Amino acid sequence: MLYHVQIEITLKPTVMDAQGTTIERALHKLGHTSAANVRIGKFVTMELDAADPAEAQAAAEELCRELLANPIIEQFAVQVVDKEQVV
Amino acid sequence: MLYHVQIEITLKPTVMDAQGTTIERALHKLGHTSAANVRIGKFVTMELDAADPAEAQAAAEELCRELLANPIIEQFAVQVVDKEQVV
Amino acid sequence: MKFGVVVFPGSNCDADCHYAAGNVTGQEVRYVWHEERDLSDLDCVIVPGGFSYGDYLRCGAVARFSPVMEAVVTHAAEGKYVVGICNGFQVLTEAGLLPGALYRNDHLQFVCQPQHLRVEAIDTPFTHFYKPAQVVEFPIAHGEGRYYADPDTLAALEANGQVIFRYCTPAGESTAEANPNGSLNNIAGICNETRNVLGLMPHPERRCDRLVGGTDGKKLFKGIVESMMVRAISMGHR
Amino acid sequence: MATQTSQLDVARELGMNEQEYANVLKILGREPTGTELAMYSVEWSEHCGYPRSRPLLKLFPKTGKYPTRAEGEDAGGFALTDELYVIFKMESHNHPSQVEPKQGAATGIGGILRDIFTMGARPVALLDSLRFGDLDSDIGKHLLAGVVDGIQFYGNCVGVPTVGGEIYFHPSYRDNCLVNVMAVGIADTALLATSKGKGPGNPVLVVGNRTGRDGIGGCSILASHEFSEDDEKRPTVQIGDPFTEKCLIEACMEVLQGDAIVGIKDMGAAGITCTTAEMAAAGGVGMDIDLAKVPMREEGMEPWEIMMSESQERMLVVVQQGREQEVIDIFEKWNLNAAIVGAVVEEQVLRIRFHGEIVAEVPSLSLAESPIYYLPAEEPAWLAKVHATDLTVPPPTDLNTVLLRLLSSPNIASKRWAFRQYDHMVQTNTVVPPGAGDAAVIRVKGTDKGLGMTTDCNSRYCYLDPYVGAQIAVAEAARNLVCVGADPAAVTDCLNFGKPEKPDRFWQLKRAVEGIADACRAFNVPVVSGNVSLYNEGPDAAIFPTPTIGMVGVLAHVEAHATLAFTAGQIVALVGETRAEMGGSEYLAVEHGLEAGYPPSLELPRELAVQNFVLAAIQQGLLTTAHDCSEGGLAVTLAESALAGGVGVQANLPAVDGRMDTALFAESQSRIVVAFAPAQQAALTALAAELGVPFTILGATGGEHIRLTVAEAPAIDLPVTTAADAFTGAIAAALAE
Ligand SMILES: Nc1ncnc2c1ncn2[C@@H]1O[C@H](COP(=O)(O)OP(=O)(O)O)[C@@H](O)[C@H]1O
Ligand SMILES: [Mg+2]
Repeated sequence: MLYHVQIEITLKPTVMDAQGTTIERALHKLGHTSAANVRIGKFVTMELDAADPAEAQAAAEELCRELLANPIIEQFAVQVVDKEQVV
Repeated sequence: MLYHVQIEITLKPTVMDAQGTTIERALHKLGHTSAANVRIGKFVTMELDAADPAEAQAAAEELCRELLANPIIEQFAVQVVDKEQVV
Repeated sequence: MKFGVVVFPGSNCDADCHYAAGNVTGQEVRYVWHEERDLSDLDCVIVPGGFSYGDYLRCGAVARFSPVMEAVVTHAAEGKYVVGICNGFQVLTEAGLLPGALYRNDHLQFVCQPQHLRVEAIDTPFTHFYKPAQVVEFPIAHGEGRYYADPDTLAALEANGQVIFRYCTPAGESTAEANPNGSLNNIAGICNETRNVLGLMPHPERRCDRLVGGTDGKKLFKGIVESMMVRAISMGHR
Repeated sequence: MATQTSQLDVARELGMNEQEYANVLKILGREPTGTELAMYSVEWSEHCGYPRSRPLLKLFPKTGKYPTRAEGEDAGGFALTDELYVIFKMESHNHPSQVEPKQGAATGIGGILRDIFTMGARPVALLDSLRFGDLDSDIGKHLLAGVVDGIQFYGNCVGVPTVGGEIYFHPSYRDNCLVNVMAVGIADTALLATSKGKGPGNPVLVVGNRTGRDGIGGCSILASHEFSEDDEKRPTVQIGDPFTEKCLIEACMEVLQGDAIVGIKDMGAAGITCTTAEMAAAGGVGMDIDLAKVPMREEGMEPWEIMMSESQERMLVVVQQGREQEVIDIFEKWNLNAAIVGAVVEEQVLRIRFHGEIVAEVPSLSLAESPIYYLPAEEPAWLAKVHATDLTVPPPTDLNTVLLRLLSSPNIASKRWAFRQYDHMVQTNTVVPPGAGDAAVIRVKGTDKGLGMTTDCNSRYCYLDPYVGAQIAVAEAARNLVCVGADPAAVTDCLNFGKPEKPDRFWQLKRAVEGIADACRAFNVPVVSGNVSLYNEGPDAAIFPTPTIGMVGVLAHVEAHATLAFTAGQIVALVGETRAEMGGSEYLAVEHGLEAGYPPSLELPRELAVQNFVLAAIQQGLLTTAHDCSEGGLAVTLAESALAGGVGVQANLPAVDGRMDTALFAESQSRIVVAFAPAQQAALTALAAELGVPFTILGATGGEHIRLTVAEAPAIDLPVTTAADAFTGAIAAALAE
């Protein structure tokens, strides 16, 4: 089965996010003063072949640990969506 | 009300994603040969003050159009989560 | 004595390191293609700057899986020397040869400029020709050179004297203004616990010629050669 | 089957006129297919075929004091030594950058680099000449930030130092920014490659990135039509992949070491169409290509889309029969695609197949030989009024404030904000980095020579008089080279103008080309390459005519070079003379909003004498500090040298017409400020007398103030630090607002 996998990689809360801070400042300047706590990360999507969603989830988490995220500064969250469900 | 907003910004499907292609090739080399269609985008989270979820959604989409996404090559998807629901 | 300069797809300071190491020391230098696995002929491996694999996803993230990196790990475990410069430093942290991580400069811009550094430790095979706390000028050229390590790691680095270069003013003060990228503790370069692996963001190979800016980097390459010779003699005597 | 009228409509949609369509009918003897129409439309467009500007370009001298060769290739150059050949070229990426500044500029860099390494030259330097609307407008900031980001994104990754350039701001570029990028490479003369696709039977390969729908019709449509508010029609922009480009550079350098390659050409506008047509035409052969074999990124691409795609980082390569595998192996080693897509054929026809069907079959020469149009030129009616404008202004009361305003005017202010983001040191050859001299200098490893390089154009002068303005652009470029100790060797140019069908615009183009040609002859330098970008217009008006000049010079001994920085204890002198010429000055524009009158005069013999003097003095080691007078005049020149050295200066300026502002801010040409150790004064004075060059001692360096007098009357007194703040911080501060 082909699964569609979505991975969110974000800086750990303890790591300063200069990009987020800069965007937040820009948003305030544009008048969007209520925007707070802006953080910028990466959004990785891919298709994975797996027997079931659980296997796809495990495989994706493995990829994150191995390559996609750097555990010293980043954390990740994986979501598996059935290929057919994707719009 | 404070809403937690998640924004996924991705390259439009027809736009070349050099990062995605390079990472896909790396994954294959590492033995993860089933990974396909790898694409890399941005993941933005923030808090927005709004009267209701619909207003938060509209505000976030406005931010994307104005600043966060480049409409010429990128597309975005916004999700609003009630602040309390966030883990 | 022989240097090797690793070439990943996307390395772009490989030729500069090759030229500097050879020119300054008169020793043999060869390129090491990233798919090589045998480094037994080399005494010092230089992992050069550039954008290995485009620095896509994260600097150094893909390069560290190249076959050569296994050999570099072995080379380091044998006590031989490894120097990672700029992107090379990033690769070494990704590979776990050096602690911590390097990420986006705090001002979000790539920055290329001459940069003053204080030599924090001279008890390494790389820096023993410098004077204690000597201020040198090596340029920097990076977009993701902000050093980060968790508090425990950072404390250990400082306690062990593993911080080798620190960004500073021309007068040698490590102020916030002298910090070009937001690195913790103004860290510009560190070594591993056994002090035979060095990583630094600034480019010593760009300061080996008066004509192109200065010669502060020469002592680093010369120092390595002397260390290699001493090491070879002591190994031979064993 | 399409009827004749509907095919004609398609042709019109593609930007062809009725006559061109009739020509196609005549050439083919039948109605063209859609793919064929698309092919003719791009190849005959101004962007690819130069049908409107080609007659003018013939005016440029092709030879000069350094030996040249390699006509008809992507880029030209000159012989530096018997073994080394310098290749360089400048190209515009204006319209793509206006739409998407980061990717537009990035792909501009990628394209100009491929023009260099496709000839077997390793790229050693990049320069960028940029023009935007007002810096205090949102669009101006957005475009500047995006373009600089694109240049750093691409240039830094490929490992080629960005060593110079210029940035100007003027409202005429508001809706049409200019992004002109120049690349310089050095080739082993024996290994120079060609783009001729010879040898029937030889396989044809597409190498590099996969082909997608990027910029289909993008470049040609964008480049051949005025901008309109019609956003819907925006074609897909091309995306740059510098990592692939870096691998492509290395693979090409490696493969060109051997002799398996017959010809190679980079894909730019109209990718496969342009390369197959031009390589076949240059080789006097044809090609038989199967598009189904092209590595593709997307499914379901139509043949015409594959033919037109402007996907970046691709090359077309003709390989000696039997040697294809070794070539493929090298590209694959660098993780690049390399696919055999067809072969060279004897018959001079370009035959394009797709899944067994022939989708195009046209005589190969017919595509490469675009029609020629001789367009009417007419001096614009408004020019007489501009010339007649009264330039009398009240004398300024506070000259310190005027100087500070000029130093922080974005056109004069330091461009460090930009070049700090560019790796200008990689390759460890940069002897004079950006900001340190009037031109950049790189050394050539393995020799004791160096290369100086610069880009220049004051488009306000060109607006006031395109002939004189273009001559000044050439003279200033040469002067900038001389100021670092380089002997001007050859020129590349980028002609940025408005819609050529409008006679006033075409007149500007014509006069500028004549000016460049005449000036180049006077300096004995050839134009070895260049690029034309027309249709640079906003909804209201055309841009200021902008014939950007890129020039490369030779330092026989790179040790003998100069920078613009004063050091303490030097004597300061002016080479040349100030005249009462205020027209076109930055002073009048900034202080009085006046852009009128005539540009400063240029007398080529006088200019040459000044340049010869300074060059000889630097070569003889008499001088290590020189800075040419340009925007802002003598006062700004002196201040810039003081700021670069972090040292003060006291100078007394000669009176001109009794007005202090003239003496301080006039932009008379053929002037260079020099500074030297007192011990050299006698030798320099003698040399100046021998060459008949005006040489006036102005004062000395030292202290912490910039103190200028005019005919001994106090004019300016500013702390160096105050001037530095105005000069250095202006651009970053404007962007942060
Ligand atoms: N876009 C740019 N990219 C790189 N360097 C630049 C750029 N713009 C200006 N520079 C550098 O800044 C310095 C000053 O430029 P400019 O003001 O045009 O000098 P000048 O008026 O003497 O020709 C030069 O060294 C030039 O190469
Ligand atoms: Mg200039």
